[in-house]
Amino acid sequence: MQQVRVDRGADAFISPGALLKEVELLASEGVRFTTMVCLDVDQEFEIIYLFQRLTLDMVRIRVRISKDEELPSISSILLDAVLMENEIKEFFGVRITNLAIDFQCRMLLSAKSPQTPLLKVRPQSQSLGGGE
Amino acid sequence: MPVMSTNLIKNFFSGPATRPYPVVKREPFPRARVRLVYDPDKCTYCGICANICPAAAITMEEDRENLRISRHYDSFACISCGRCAELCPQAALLMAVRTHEPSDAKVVEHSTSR
Amino acid sequence: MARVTFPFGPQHPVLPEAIQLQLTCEDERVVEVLPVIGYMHRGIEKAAEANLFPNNIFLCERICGICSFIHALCYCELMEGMMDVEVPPRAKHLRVVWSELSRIHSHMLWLGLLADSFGFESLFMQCWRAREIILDTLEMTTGQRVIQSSCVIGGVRRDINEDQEPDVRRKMDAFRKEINAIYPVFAKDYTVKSRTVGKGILPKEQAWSLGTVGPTLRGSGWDYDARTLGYAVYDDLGFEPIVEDGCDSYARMMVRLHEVVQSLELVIQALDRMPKGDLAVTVKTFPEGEGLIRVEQPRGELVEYARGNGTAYLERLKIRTPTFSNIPALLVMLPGCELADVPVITMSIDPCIACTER
Amino acid sequence: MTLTWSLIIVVGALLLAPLVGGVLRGLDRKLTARLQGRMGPPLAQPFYDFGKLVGKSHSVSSRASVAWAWAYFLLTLTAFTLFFLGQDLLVVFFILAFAGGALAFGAFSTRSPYARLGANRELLQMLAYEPILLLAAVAIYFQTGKFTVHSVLEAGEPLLLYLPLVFVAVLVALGIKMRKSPFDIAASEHAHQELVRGVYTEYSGRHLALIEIAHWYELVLLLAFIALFWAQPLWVGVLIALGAFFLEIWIDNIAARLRWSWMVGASWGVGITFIVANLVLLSVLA
Repeated sequence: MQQVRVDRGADAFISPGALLKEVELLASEGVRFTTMVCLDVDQEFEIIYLFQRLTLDMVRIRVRISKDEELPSISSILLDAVLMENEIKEFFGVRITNLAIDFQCRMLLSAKSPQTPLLKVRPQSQSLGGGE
Repeated sequence: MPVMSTNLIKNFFSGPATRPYPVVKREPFPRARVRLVYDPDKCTYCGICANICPAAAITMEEDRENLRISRHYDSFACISCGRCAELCPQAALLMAVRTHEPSDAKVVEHSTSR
Repeated sequence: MARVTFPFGPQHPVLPEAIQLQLTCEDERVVEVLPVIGYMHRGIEKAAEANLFPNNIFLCERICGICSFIHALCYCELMEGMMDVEVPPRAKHLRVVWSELSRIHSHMLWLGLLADSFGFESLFMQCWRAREIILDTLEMTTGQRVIQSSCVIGGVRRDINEDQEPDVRRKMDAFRKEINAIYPVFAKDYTVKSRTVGKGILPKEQAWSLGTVGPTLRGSGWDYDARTLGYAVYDDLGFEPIVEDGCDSYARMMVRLHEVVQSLELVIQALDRMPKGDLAVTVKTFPEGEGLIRVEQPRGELVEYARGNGTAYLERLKIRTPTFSNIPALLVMLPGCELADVPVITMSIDPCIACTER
Repeated sequence: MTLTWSLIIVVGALLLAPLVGGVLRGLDRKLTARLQGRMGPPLAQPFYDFGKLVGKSHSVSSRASVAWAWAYFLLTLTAFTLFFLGQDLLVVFFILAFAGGALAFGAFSTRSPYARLGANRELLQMLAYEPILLLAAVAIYFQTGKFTVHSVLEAGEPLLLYLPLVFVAVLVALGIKMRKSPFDIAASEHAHQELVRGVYTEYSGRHLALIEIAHWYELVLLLAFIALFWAQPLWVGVLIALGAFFLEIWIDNIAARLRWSWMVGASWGVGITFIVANLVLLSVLA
């Protein structure tokens, strides 16, 4: 059944060191990678890993790291995470290590485009609209 | 192999589905959203349209000295969603079916309240 | 012949969008593939943070022209879920009608492009002409052909009234005739079969572990379709996912072909069961907390995540589009194939690069 | 036939062939469009295209490819002239093979992987259709006792009655030569192919126009060869050739492009077997 609201309290918070072990455990249960969401929360990144079970419901794991902390890549266990990890590395500047394929922050952005564009460093003044 | 043949025969005898475009034009459907038509006489410059416009095609500018508000509409930024026409309390905006000729110069429509 | 690297794209007539496949070939055989993306990144996730949250509907629609309605629907359902808005039943039915119509038009477009990728030009034209009926229906009911802009948070903006309903049904009948004429060509034609059967094998286990979604996954024997999760009114319509066991391009093609027929039935069913009532409820609150939604697009499962803070702006909107998870499958399917099969196999995942790069 | 007469015929054919070839290509596009439910371009579209190509600015990727484009054109022209002079069919087909080779070498002389693979496939195509054409000439020799076009024109009865299977094989070769589905592997009629335009990829402007006009000559030459199968009276042969042309368009529209391995298999399997079977049957019955 579709469940839209996410209950933060139900999610497991995991330290970056324990991440690989946890993902390995999940992978052995036949869980596959769905996506990752990176959130820029003040001085920290909160990264949500979303997985899908064989029963098709979701598993969520959360990792909180400080902005200069390193995060191990899970692409050695679940290869298809590599695109999303590259994207997060590119857009947020999260220091993801041991990527299976490292695009060196040139997957979606070019040398001329703004670096780490999704960080909330900009002032809070919002412009209305502005689709492009 | 010749599964496609029946289709080809049908196509050949039913005539082309395409049109010689500039000569023959297709009429848009009555509810098609094509062009935003604006009636400055009805407008109260409330600013709802400028707030709601997802493409920032409509902008309102306040001139505090002369107590005037000017409205600018950039039809090239407009995405023809018709949200402004729906929400306009005065019905000064209307999504019309009227099509327009392609233009080669960018035109921004201006109007100012009295 | 020594190894040659083919820059397949970003501008290539077979590829509808800008993606580059660097194919390393030995004679006609592909030995290595490296997909290069990033030609059309538009920063929609960033723009969504700067927009008033109701305006993001129109932004989300523009992620991809082909599945635009379902992008809007996904965003609206997500916001409604986060704000506990109950959508009127008529609006839910209309959403099903339009999202199935856009699924048909997406699949017909894809079938045409597939036909074109193996050089069957007349079949390509046939598919696109049939698709025109669906586009006309969309224009007639929503006001625009591709970017329908008819979903809002709390309901829909347009209605299919009594005058239009018979017209829509007539168009559906006309379309049924067209698809009945096209179906046997794809399913039975010798040349089509010899170009698709056994090409681009994606074994069942790998289809799961590589994270593929949508028809790519269902063509490998997994019965997962996000519509079974029951958003809009899919749970009332008795919806069953379509599964093929072939694991090859032909199976993926047949999944989509059957889905066109199924979507047609869903449209008719939704029209039959459409209750009277309001089209939309007014929404006065702002999104707060976190929300996650899965919706089935023509290309597969679309995952959206949003985080609100009680203001009119979202803190984060994350959109995981289906092609993003289907691209790794190409890395398995392409090596070892013949160069002549590259277009067919690439098309068989229905790549939507505009979606991928947002 | 006197020398003056044959000269008049050759000059007339040389002048008329681009016109006929262009109109045939226009008809091809119009008819294909109608079979697909489209309006299609005007009949004169190939000539407009040709004019536009000639008017384009000059750009070449390698000088050698220009030389090979000219070689393709001149060799095709030579084959054409010899055919209409009523000369030896074997020589005509060998020169035509040289012309095809020139096209492939032109593509090889550039550094584009598309053109190179296109050239590879072009050579494979030649491998597929050349045996058919040469064996067809041999079959004609068996029937008329000579290899020349003259002898066919002077023979008493239509060849088609004796060589129906050879005719079918020649149709396969025509399909390959016209670059129609299911044989459009080296350079497709339209560019929606993995190799885009294959051997033509690196040509543009007036050199592409040159290749195009050579292609028209080639088309007329092949159709004229098919017309030989019913040379008494010749107008029946012309009708048969036109029929073969429309048959190719029809097949193009009911088939997808297949792989080169299939093409070689089909042309050798069908083409060569048919010709050999025809010859065996003839000798048995005679």
